[in-house]
Order: sequence, then structure tokens, then C-alpha cells
Amino acid sequence: MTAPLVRVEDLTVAFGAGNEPVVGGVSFEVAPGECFAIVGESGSGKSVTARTLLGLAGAGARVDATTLELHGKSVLGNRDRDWRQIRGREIGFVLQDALVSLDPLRTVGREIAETLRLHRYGSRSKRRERVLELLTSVGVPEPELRARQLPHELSGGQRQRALIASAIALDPPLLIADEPTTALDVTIQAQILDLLAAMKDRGSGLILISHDLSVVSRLADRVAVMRDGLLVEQGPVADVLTAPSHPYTRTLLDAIPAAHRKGTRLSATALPPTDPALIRPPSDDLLLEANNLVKRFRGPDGVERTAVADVSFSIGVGETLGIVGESGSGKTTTAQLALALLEPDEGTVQLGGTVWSEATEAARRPRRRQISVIYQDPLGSFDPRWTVRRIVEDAVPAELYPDGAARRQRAARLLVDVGLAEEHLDRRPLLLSGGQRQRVAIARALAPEPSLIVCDEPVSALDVTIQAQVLDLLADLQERLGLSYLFISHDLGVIHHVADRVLVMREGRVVETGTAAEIFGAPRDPYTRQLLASLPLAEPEPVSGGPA
Amino acid sequence: MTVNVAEGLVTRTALAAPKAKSGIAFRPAVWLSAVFLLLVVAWAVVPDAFTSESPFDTDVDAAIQAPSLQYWFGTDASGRDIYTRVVFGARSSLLIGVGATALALVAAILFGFAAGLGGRLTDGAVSRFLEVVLALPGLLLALIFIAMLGPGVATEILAVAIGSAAGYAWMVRGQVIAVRNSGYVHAATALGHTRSRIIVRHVFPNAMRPLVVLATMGVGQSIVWASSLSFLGLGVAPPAPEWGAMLDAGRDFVSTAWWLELFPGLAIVGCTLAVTVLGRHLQQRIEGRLA
Amino acid sequence: MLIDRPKDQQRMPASRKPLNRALLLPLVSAVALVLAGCGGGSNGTSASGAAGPPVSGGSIVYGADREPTCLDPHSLGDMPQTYIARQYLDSLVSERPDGTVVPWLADSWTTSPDGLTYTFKIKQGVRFHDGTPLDAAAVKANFDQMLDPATQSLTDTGYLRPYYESSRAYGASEATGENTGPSTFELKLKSPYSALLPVLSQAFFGIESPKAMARGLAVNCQSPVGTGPFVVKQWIHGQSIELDRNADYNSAPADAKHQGPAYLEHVSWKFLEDGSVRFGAVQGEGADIIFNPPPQQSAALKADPNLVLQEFTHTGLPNGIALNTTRFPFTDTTVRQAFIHGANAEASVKSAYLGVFNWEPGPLTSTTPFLDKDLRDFYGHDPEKANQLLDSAGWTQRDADGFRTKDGKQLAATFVYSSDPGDTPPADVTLYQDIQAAEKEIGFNVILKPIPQDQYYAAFTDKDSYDGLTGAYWNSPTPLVLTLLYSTDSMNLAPGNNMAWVSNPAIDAPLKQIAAASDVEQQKHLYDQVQQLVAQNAYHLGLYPQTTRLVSKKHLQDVWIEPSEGEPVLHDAWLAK
Amino acid sequence: MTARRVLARLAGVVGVLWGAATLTFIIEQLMPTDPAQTILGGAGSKPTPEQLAAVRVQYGFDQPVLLQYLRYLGGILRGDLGTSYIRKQPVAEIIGQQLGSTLTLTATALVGAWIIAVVVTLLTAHRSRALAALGSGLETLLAALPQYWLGIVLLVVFAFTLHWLPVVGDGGPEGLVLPALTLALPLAGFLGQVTRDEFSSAMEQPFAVSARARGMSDFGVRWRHALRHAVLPGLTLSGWALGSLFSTAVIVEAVFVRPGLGRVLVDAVTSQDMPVVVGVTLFVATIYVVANLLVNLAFGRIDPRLRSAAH
Repeated sequence: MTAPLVRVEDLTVAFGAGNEPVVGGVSFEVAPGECFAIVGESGSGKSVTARTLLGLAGAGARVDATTLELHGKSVLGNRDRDWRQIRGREIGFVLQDALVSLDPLRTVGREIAETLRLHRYGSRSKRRERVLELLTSVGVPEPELRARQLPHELSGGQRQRALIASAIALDPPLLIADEPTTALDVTIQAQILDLLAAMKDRGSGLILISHDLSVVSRLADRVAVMRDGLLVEQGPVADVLTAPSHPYTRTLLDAIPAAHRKGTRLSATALPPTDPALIRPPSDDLLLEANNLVKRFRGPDGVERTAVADVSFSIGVGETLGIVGESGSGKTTTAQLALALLEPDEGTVQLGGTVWSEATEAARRPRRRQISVIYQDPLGSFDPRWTVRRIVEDAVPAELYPDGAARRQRAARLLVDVGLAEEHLDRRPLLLSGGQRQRVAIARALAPEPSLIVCDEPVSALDVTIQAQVLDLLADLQERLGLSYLFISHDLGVIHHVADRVLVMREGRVVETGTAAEIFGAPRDPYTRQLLASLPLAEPEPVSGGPA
Repeated sequence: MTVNVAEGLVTRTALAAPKAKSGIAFRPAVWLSAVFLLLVVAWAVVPDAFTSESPFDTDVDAAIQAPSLQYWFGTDASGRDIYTRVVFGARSSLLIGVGATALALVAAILFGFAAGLGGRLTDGAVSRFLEVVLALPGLLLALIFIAMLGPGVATEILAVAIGSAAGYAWMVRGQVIAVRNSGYVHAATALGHTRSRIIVRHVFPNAMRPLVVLATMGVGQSIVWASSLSFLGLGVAPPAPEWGAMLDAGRDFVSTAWWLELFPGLAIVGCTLAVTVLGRHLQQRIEGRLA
Repeated sequence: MLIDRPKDQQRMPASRKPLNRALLLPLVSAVALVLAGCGGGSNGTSASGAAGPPVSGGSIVYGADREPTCLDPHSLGDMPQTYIARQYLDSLVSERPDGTVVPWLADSWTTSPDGLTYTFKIKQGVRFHDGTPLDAAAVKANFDQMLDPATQSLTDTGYLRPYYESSRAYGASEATGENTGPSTFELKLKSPYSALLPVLSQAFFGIESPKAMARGLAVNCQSPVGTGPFVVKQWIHGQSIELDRNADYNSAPADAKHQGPAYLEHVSWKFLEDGSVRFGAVQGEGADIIFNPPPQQSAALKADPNLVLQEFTHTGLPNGIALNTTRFPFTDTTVRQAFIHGANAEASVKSAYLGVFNWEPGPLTSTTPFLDKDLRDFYGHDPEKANQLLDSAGWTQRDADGFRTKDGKQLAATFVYSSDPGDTPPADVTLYQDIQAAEKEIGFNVILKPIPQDQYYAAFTDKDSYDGLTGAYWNSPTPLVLTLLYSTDSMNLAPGNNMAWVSNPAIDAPLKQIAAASDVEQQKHLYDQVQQLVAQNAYHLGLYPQTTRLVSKKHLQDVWIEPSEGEPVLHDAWLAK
Repeated sequence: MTARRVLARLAGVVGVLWGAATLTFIIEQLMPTDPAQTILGGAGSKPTPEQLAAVRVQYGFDQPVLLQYLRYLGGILRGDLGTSYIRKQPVAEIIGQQLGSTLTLTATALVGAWIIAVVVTLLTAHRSRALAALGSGLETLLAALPQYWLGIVLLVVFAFTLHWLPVVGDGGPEGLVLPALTLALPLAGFLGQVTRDEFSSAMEQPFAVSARARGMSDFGVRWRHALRHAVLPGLTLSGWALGSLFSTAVIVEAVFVRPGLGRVLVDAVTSQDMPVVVGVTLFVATIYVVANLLVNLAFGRIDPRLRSAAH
């Protein structure tokens, strides 16, 4: 059997003197033509492990291992000059987002040619030829034009392909891809995964770093799960994803929303009993109605673009309407129109049966209590100078709690309701974790006791286990308080888990609408079908309960 | 989407043990600057505590003495003790530095907020006006005011303030617009808060934050500006002990009595340096804590 | 940086010699000795002769301290103007250090017995730089322009206006083709003016080409045309005036070191206002000769073997402070006397000017004839006497700052000085602050007020604009300048000269008699009497004499200073290799 | 950049210049002294009332202000900036005469400042803590130096004592070294700080990791990638830098006794020679505004962040 591409035994990496190693004793091998995936949440050490193979673990990293071999040759003692021979020629490295991983100030062609120039590949004209050849091989149309352009002038997908081209310029036997598709929309994600799969079939080894199990399940042959610097489990994809031996892997799998219908619990968290005063009897009259909404924007270059074109929908009490679509599909603008933070050019919005978008801001202000909002980046929505306690207190309406002490007491109660401990209350949000911050945002949203909460990508910035906890919290609150949600996400799995009815949007238009079962079970519109196809849901049968 | 890996990293570190950011390593430079500034402020407030002599006492027989135990910084052409004059000079230099910056900041806030919060029309008008004032060289405006109102401390403060106000106003406008479009202002609007409440509770305090750093650095630049005007003979008239005027008086002794030029120069550079170092340090602390 | 006085035009003309010079000719030996002093102790020209015969060629940089406002000396008439005008203008006659006058553009001249008519024979074959020939008509055109109020030449009209009757030009003139006898210029006076010839020797009275003058004042200011050894090539404002050699120069004065064109090919007359930069230039390669080295460099100057210093001390009233007798507090003579005794002038001058100048109390400079030398104790530093005088004058109380008060009014006086460093060099500002501090000792509040240059000149003629006037001096070779400084007629007829606004019959009488007195002994007695009165009445506190100082590199030979206005002469200068 | 946006920018430039002209005209009207007096030789001379009246008519001071303003604007459009009250020379000619030395001084200083800033950044940015502290300390010091004091110190050290450079430049290059350095160092301090911060962040960017992953040496990453990013913010400030350089050039021209627009301006203001003041001001404002426009247009295309920042 030929020597493995990579052999790593008992690799440890530590930063700075004395503190915990980031990677504590990892061993694995990668054979040519094989895709070895390393999965784990942020901070698990997966990225550092892969980068050690390139000698790029990071400034001040102390790396040691019993064996660290590329093609049977040890790289432990490598000095910078030795590493420079390996990088680009032996190993290609693809990062997450080509917009910042390609130098924005240099043309795409020059970036790709750089690898060739560094390793003295032929003459200038030969290099230009090779660049065009590479761009075609990764599927970029009109290579001559694209090579002369700057990265920001290409589309997301084309940029990522160009980035891959720059990594495989010298046909390195091993390619390391660190979150190669995380920055892309679902449909383009699938194309890139196919491109990587094709390279694997051509015989080059591939190390895939990802936090997204669905991406891993499509591409990897063998997978390793890392947690806090330790490799907890390793083995063929089929076994690990269907019959995980380590409990942590199981929690990871359970936390994937895509695999579980609405109503199933994603995390083991339980919610403390809710304040009885909040519970509201369910009723089936309509809460929010939007008819034929149109919104146009004038871009910086003076060209007018239509962000939302003829969108209509309605949300009943206690119901969750999911809006799914890729970036630029107009879902956020729709949310802004629902919140009446933007005036529609055409069409109207009614809240609780009465005029909402046409009302004057002064008339709307007292009724704003009925509708709250949660953002994707909670930190940005808090005043940096305020503590958690003050943020929520500020949201408790004076009409409901005229007395200051009652307001303070109410805010504290709300923060406990969303699962935050006493010690967090007097701290600034900057020092809290992503999940904790989202809980504060939810508490603030609950403060005015709204009947509808608009959630704009509330969980897409969170790790999957934390995402699971937040989604469960939202589900519990809906059930107890009879809240309605307008839930916006690009992540089909999340929408599938939370939504009663779904709106699929593309470039400002509604391509399809229907109940979750209809959309996910029998999608009519080709675009919806294409979105669903890229969802790995259909692949290996998840453990607990198949699709509805 | 690009955020989540970075976000993840932050959550991991925060999750581990969320504690206040470790104190910025207290570099010696910051200590030195703080001590020096305190000294200068003390000079300005209680000069008599630092020297028994008066800045106006001349001693014709002791003219142009080199620095010695008796005269730490030596004596000037009229035999006056330069150390005493530097001490007494602190007051007028600081007065002009702080006065001019304060005046410039007030103007900056007025114009900045008017442009930032006003409608498109007011913003357009104020911005164009600021662009025009910025196009005129700062020193020119100062010179014109001095020609109009005659030299003196009050004119110098006004002249220096005018020179820097437009720049500050431009920054304030940018900051106000950034805060107005921030997430927390949108959230507050969604909560149904009135516009005035949002301005008072969110826009004003957050727009003011970088001004603190601007102000500290501004004092340094104003002191340099004021002394330049005195150097051109347009500032405070002798025998008043003002650092710029002392440098102007010492110009002819530059190759024979170096101490005449050295010590007032060091005082100015010291002040400007100290203020800039503290300014940048403040910036890091504020940026670090409230990023 | 000691800068010579600018803008003399406010100074009234001063005759160069005792009045009826002609009558005294037989006694010339005694007078000459006395007068030798006048015209300044110019201690010899730059080292000459030592380095062999003069060599033609090369160009030099002259570091001037101030830029003139106009190059035509007939207009305005400030000191920087006369220094450079000498290089491109010739005058009718040239004056020697001993006061005698020799031919220049005028070959010869005769004076009528009554001293009212002067007839000059103009040198033939001399051409202006623009080619027009020099003749009597051209000279007359110059006199007409000098006396024309439009040219605003206060100095020239000041010198001539009281005496000028009329002038006529006749005889040969290339311009008109006439050739009956030599070209003659005849000048008629209203009353005898023995100082006329020395007055005409100044560059202020240089002869310019009529064609050039016709171009109008503005253009003539930029590029005047004369007959002098150099030609004005270009005036780059704020930077320099470029002068080229006049190759066919043939009208050098009789007392020049050589006849014919100048040796130097080009002179770059640069403006280097900053004293240390100017001195650094002559030390390094920036300049070959500079005007007025700053006093701070006197040690370095003595130590540098490569540099040669020439000094010329003006005669007349020393630079000092005039006390305005018409305004509080200087209406009271005792207060003036107390001020003078409290000023500590001698020590202050020595310290501020680092010993370069010694103290000259006045009323006349040390080099002026008929100076009464034993009046120094009227000006000496005597704080006890000053305090006594002020107590006796009723200034007994003191206010919080220690200044004397009487019936609630503080004893204070405002002294104005020009804020332009050219007018008031830093050393002067230091000197005034030293005096201010000394006066504080005796409870006298001296307020120093810098004012812009044009307001400073306006102050001379406005008696309500100052209590004390700094920079009060008067360059004039004759002690008779006292008439202009202290006589009532001068105050009324030509305001701006009697800076103390004195109207004292006891002084007017002897001054009138001097004008008529012929006997030297009698003149001496009358001058002593006037100086006694001036000293007693404490009208003026003298500080230091006006001096022209030139520093040149050793290899620049034969530069000399002419005695009429202390103008540097570069015609004879040459560069030894 | 679409043609429409360029046109809009040009209109903006004209607008600012018109604003500057109006502002200086208003200032001119506010000046306390009477221009006729200045024309007739300032406070010193005693012109007769008739002379004053004659001058007022000749220069049109007696006409209503609005008319004067329109005539003034007309003059500017025709490039006629009027004649100096004191020198009786056309202002345009005065500026022309003095323009050369000031432009060479400020241009050399700007280039010098950039060279120093880039060298210091390349050598010290993003390296060991000590080196980085040294570099940023040096920059903070340079930015704090008052120009005139620095000028005098350089003059004493290099001209008076070491005699390496002439005390007074005769127009030749050596005469330019010290004044340009005096202007360049403080500006280099400021540009250095801006470049340093951007350089460090550029070195942390993913594209730097990609470059290293291709086998590029550390210096290669600095030189080919980080430096270009680091220089960008500084360059966008070059319009402002030119304007500030002119103000400080006035002081340097005084210290080094160099002719130039700066000195002309100071003399003009002190002697209230308003046409010169207005002429020089407008001239400098034009350079500042045009420089800014060119910089924005040049960088609009390259860096998208700048396009948004440029607004």
C-alpha cells in the first residue's frame, strides 16, 4: 500500500506558556483519493490541526507530535524555507470566504499566477495560459475577462472557484479545505461540493474542515469528530453519522434541525415555569396581513432595483410563518415592511386587523408593543454602554408597569425566563456568549408582551448545539405564550423545524407558499425543488424519526 | 454567514470564563505621559509652588547664563530664569490648548449634529459649508482673525479653534450618521421609543464617545498651533511668558545659547506627546471595552 | 539682529555741515580735525592692497537684512533703499570722510558770492543704462521729479523744499543737438544752504534716466535706470535683487579707488531677515558679505579669521526713547527725570546688546561735533534720586502691584514700538523689557505696546498716540539737528521730528543764534547751552548709537562705506582668488 | 465610475470653490481697515480726503456690495485676481513668481513623508512587540513635533554645526533638503500611524494566510499584499495632507528664510493686502479640492470599501 499522504500521531498544539493545549493528542491518516473530514464546533481545534500540516498553526504555536509526516517524510523539524517548498506544491489550502481570502486589491489572474510564480512554473506567458486553463477546469465562464477583474467584481460562486483554482495551481497531491462552502448560498454550496468531489476522484487527497454535518455527509469518506482539542471519535462516514459511538456525536446529530420536524426537542434543556400573567388563550383570528407589498431602492450608482415585488402573506395567532430564500431574495426587506420600519412603495400591511403600514408613525408608536424583533447579530442591536439588565428594563413599557421598581423586577423575571443566570444580569453583552446574547435579545423582545415576534436569521450565527437550545426556547415560549413568529432564514433545515407555513422567496418574488409538509414533502416550484435537493436531509436516515 | 466562524471563536472564549478584559498592559509611556501632564497642570494652577522667582524679574548682569544649579534651564537675554518662565508659560499654553479645543468641539457638536440629524437638506447645506471651511488652509483663518481682532490670548483661542473646528465637525457628522443607522437605534425604534428619547439615550452618548479621544489629541495640536502663531510674532506680546513667544525671542541665540530654544520647545513637544499617548491609550481602552 | 533704522523719510533733512561752510574754509584745519570725527569712525576699508592688484570677474552674494519697498530712492526714501541705490545711481558730487566734496557727475561747479546760485558743469560722454545721454536737462528732470509731491519722496523734498527756488538747464545737449558750450545745470536757492553739496552726495539724490522716470512710479520702482556701476537686472520680491556689471561705466566719483567699470560681474542682493541665518550664510558659502551681523554672533565674528568687520557710527541723535512732554505723566519734568534715573539704561544696553554697543545717553552721539561730554550724570542710574523725585512730586502711595499712585491714579506710561522685527530687533525688545523691570523697582508702571509697522510710523506725527516713543534717533552729521528735534518751529512746520513735542523758548533762542553765529567758540558755547537744557529737562533717554556694520569674507577686497549715509560701495570691490 | 457620478463630483468641486470665494469675500468685507487707506501707503501716510475718494472710485469701493461681489466673481472666472494694494502688481503674477518654490517644497515634503512612513512601517509594523512599540513610538513623537522648532533644531545641527547643508539654499537641491525634511517628518509621523494600523490588520487578513499557504515568504506577503492595503487610507488623506502642508509651509518658509506663497500670505494678511490674501487662499483651496477629487476618482474603482467610504 503506498505510504499515506498524511500520517499524524499524538499531535499537540499549545499557545503561550502554561495554558491548556488547543489540540491535545490527535492521530489520523489520509490516503490519496480519500476525503478525510474533521467536524467540530467553533473552538474545537479542528482548524488548527489542519493548519499544522502547513506549518501555519499560528504565531507562537508550540507544535509537537510523535509523527507528523507528509508522503512519509517528517515535517516536524521544518524551518520556514522547508515549509515554503511544501506549501502550494505538496499541499493546497482553501479558506472560507474568497472575498477576503483573495487579495481585494489584486486581479484574480495575478492571485492564481502567484502560486506558479513562487515555484518558478514556466515563463510569464506559460503561466497566463495555465491560469486560464485552471479557471476553466474549476468551471469559471469567460476566464480571460474574469482573470483581469478584481475579486469583488465576480459572483460568490465564481470567486470561490477562483480561490480553489489558486490552491490547486500546481496539482498538489493534498488539498486542505477549511469551511470551503460556509460563506455560500445553498445552491452554490452544492456546486462547490461537486467540484471538490471531482478532484477527490482524480486521486488527490482532501482534508475537509467543517462545522456542518450535512456538508460532511455529502463529501467525506472518513470523518473525525473533535471537541475542545480532543478527537472523540473517528471512522467511516456511514458508521459515525448513523451509529455514533461517542455521546457528543449523538448530541451533534440530534441538534441538526433539518432532521427533525416541528415539535421534537433538539436539546436536553428544560425551561423553568413561565410567569402565569403572560399566558394568553389561543385564538384563530388573523394577527398580521400583508397584501401585494412592493419596495424599490436606489443603489449607490443611481440605478433603481426592486427588492420586494408583490409579496402577500398573513400570520395567525400562535402560528409561525417561515420565509426562506438566498441572500438578496428580499426576505429581510419584507421583515422591515412588516415591522413598518420601511414604508412600502405599493401594497399595505394590517396589524390586528387595523391599518399598520399606512398609519402615521405617531399613531403606530403605541401599537409597536404588539410586534417585536430579534436580529441575527444581537450584539449590534444592544447599546454598547448598557448592561443586560438595563437593556431589558428599557424595553419594559411604562404603560404596563408605571412604577420603576416593578419594571426592574419584571425585567429580572424575564431574564430568568429565558434561562440566564443572576451573574449575567449586570454584565455587558460584549462579555456574553453568542447564545446568551440571543437570550437577552429574546427577553427584550418579550418585555412589551407582544403577540408577534419577527425573527430575522436569529440562529444562523450560532453553533449547532447552541442553535438547538435557542430554537427550543423559542418553541417553548410560543407554546406557553401563544406567540406568533415571522421566522426568516436562509437555512432550510431551521425553517423545516420551526415553521407551520413557509414562504419561498427568490429575487424579491414569492415563488411558492404552503404548509411545511407541502413545501418539504411535495415542492411544486423548480427553485424550491433545487433548494431542497441541496439539503442533505434525504441522505442517511437520521436516527430519531424520518421526515414527516 | 461569514460571521459564524468568528462568532464561534468569540463564544468559545467567552463561554470559557466570561471575565472583564484583562487590563491593558500599563506601558511605561502611558505612566510617563500621565505624570508629565499632571506636572504641567500643576504648573498652570499653582506656578508659585514650583519656583520662588517671578517670570518678569530681570537681572541684567545675569543675561544668557547656561543652565546651572542656580538656574536649572539657564537665563534668557534679559537675565530672567527660563525655568520659571516655562512654569508660568504652562498656564497660557494650556489655557489656549484646552480653550481652543473646547470651543472647536462645541462648534463641531453643533454643526456635526445638525448635519447628522437634520434632514437631507440641512445635512447637504452644513456638509458643503464644512467642505468649504476645510478647503481653506487652517493657518489662513487664524491669521485673518488675528488681523481683524489684533493679537492676544482670546484671539489666539478663537483663531486656533476655527482652524480645527471644521475637521472635528466632519468627524462628528460621520459618527452621528453611523450611530443613527446602527442596530440598537433600529431596535429602539421598533420598541416604539420616541425620536427625541432615542437621540438623548442612544445617539448623543454614543456619538460623543470618540470625541473624548479627539479632544485629548486636539489639545496637543492646539498648543502647537498657538505657539506657531506666537512664533510668527502674532501671538501673545512679550514680556508674557508664553512658550511660542519664548521660542521666537530665542531664535537669534540658536547657535550661541541653545538652552533658550531647547526648554520651551521640549515643554511644547512634551505636552503634545503626552496628550497624544494618553489619547491613544484612552482610545484602546474605550475601543476594547465597548467595541 | 541689529537692523538699521528703516523709513527715514519722516526724518526732516539735516544739513551735513555747519551752516556757512564756505566762510570757514580758512579755518578748515581746526574744524576738519573736529569734523574728522563726523562721518563716523569708519575704521578703514576692508583689508586692501595686501593681496596684490585687483582682479576683474566673479560674482558675489550680498546678504541684506531688509527688502526695500521701492528701488527708486526719489520715492519714499527708506534706509535699505539708499544702500542699494548707491550701486546703480551716481550723484552730482561725492563726499569724503573729512566732509569735503569732490566731483562726480558734475565735473566742476561754482557758487555765487551770496551763496544762492550753484552752477554745475555736467560730465560729457556719460550714458544711462538705457542708452539716453546724460546732460543738464536730464539732471533738471531728476530735480523736478524729486520735488513733485506725486512721487511721495518725503526725504528729498524734506532736504530741498525749504531752500529750493528754481533750476535751469542750458548748453550742449546730445538730445537737442545743441553744442554751444558745456552742458550746464543752474540751481537757485531762496536762502543760503551750506549743506547743499554734501546733501546732494547721498544716493537719495542719484540721477536717473528721464525716459525711465517717464514710465511712471510703479514701473520705476521695479527697475530704475541710472548711470551707476551696476544695472538692475531683476527684482524677485521676497528673495533678491540681481545686479549685473555696467560694462561701459565711465562716471566713477573722484574719490573712487579706480575709474572705469566695476570688477565684479554680478551682485545678488539677497534679503536674509533672520540674523543667525544671515551670519551663518557669510560663515558658510551662502553669502560673501552681509549687512548687520546680530550682536549674539560678535564672539564668533571675532574668532573667525576669514571674516572682516567694518563699522560706521552715524552722527546725530542716538537711538533711544523720546518722552512726550504733552501727555500724562511726562508733562511733569520731575517725573521725566525720575524715569531716566530709574531706567538703569547703561547696564540694560550692555546686557541686551552683549557689549557690542556702549551706552550713549545723548543728546548727541559720541562722534557728533560739539558734543557736551559732561552731561552723563543727568542720565545715570540713581534709584534713590528717582524715588526722591517721585515722592517730591506727590507720588507717595503704592497700589497692590507695588506701583506708585497719586489721588487714586497709577503712575503708568505706554511706550509703543513697531512689531516688525526689521524695525524693532529682538535685542531692542529685550532692552525695553529690562528698562520696564528697572522702572518697576521705583514703582513706575512701564507698559510696552507693540503696534503694526504702518501705525508705528503714523505715531511720529500724532502726539496723542504715545506717552513714550521707542526707536527715536536721527542720523545727521551736524549738531544743528537739535533745531529740528527740540525747536518750536520744527514742531509746527515739520511735525514728526520734535518727537518729545518740546516747545521751550529758552531752547529756541540759542538755536536761532547758532544758525547765524560764525565764530566756532561762540557756536560751542551756544551748543553747550542747548544740550544743558535738553539734559536738564529730560526730553530724551539715549540708549545706543546707530551703526552700519558690514562683515565680508577676507577674499572680497576693497569694499568701503561712504560717509554721507553709511552706504556700502561695491564698485571697487573685487574677489582675490 | 459612471460619467454621471464624475459630473456630480465636478459640480461639487465647483460648488466648494464658489463657497471658498464667497467666504473670503465676506471676510474681506469684515476687515476693519479701509482698503483705500492701505492702497495709499497704509496708516503711515496721510492721504488727503480727495485722494481717498479718488481711490475709492477707481477701485469701485463706493459701489453697492453686491455689485462688487459680482465683479469680483467675474474677475476670478477671467483669471484676473485683481492687483495687490501694496505692490501694485497683479496678484496672479505675484502667485506665479512665488508658486514654484512652495510647490517644490510641499511636493518634496509629501513624497519624503511617504517614503519615511512606508520604510518605518515595513521595518517595524507587525513584528516583535519591542519593534512595533519602537515604530509607533517614533511615529507618535514625529507627529507631535512643532514644525518651527524642528526646523531650528535641524538648522542648528546640520547647517550651523555640521555644515553638511547650506544655511541658505541658493535654489539648488541642497537648499531644499532641510525645509522639506522639516515639513515631511511630522506628516510622516501622522501617515505612519495610519499606515501602521492598516498594515497590521492586512497581515491578519485571510488573503495573507492564503498567500503564505502558496509558499510566499513573510517579506513577500508584506511587500506584495499588506503594503498596498496599508498605503490606501493614507493616500485618501493626501488631499487633506496637501492643504495642511501649505499651512505649515508658511512657518518653514519663515524659519529657513525661503521665498514662497506662505510668506506672501503672512505679509499680505499683516499689511491687510486683501486681493493677495484672497488670491492665495483661492489658489490653495483649488489645489486642495482638486487633489481630493483626483484621489477619490482614482481609488473609487480599485477598492469597494473606499467607494462606500468615499461618500
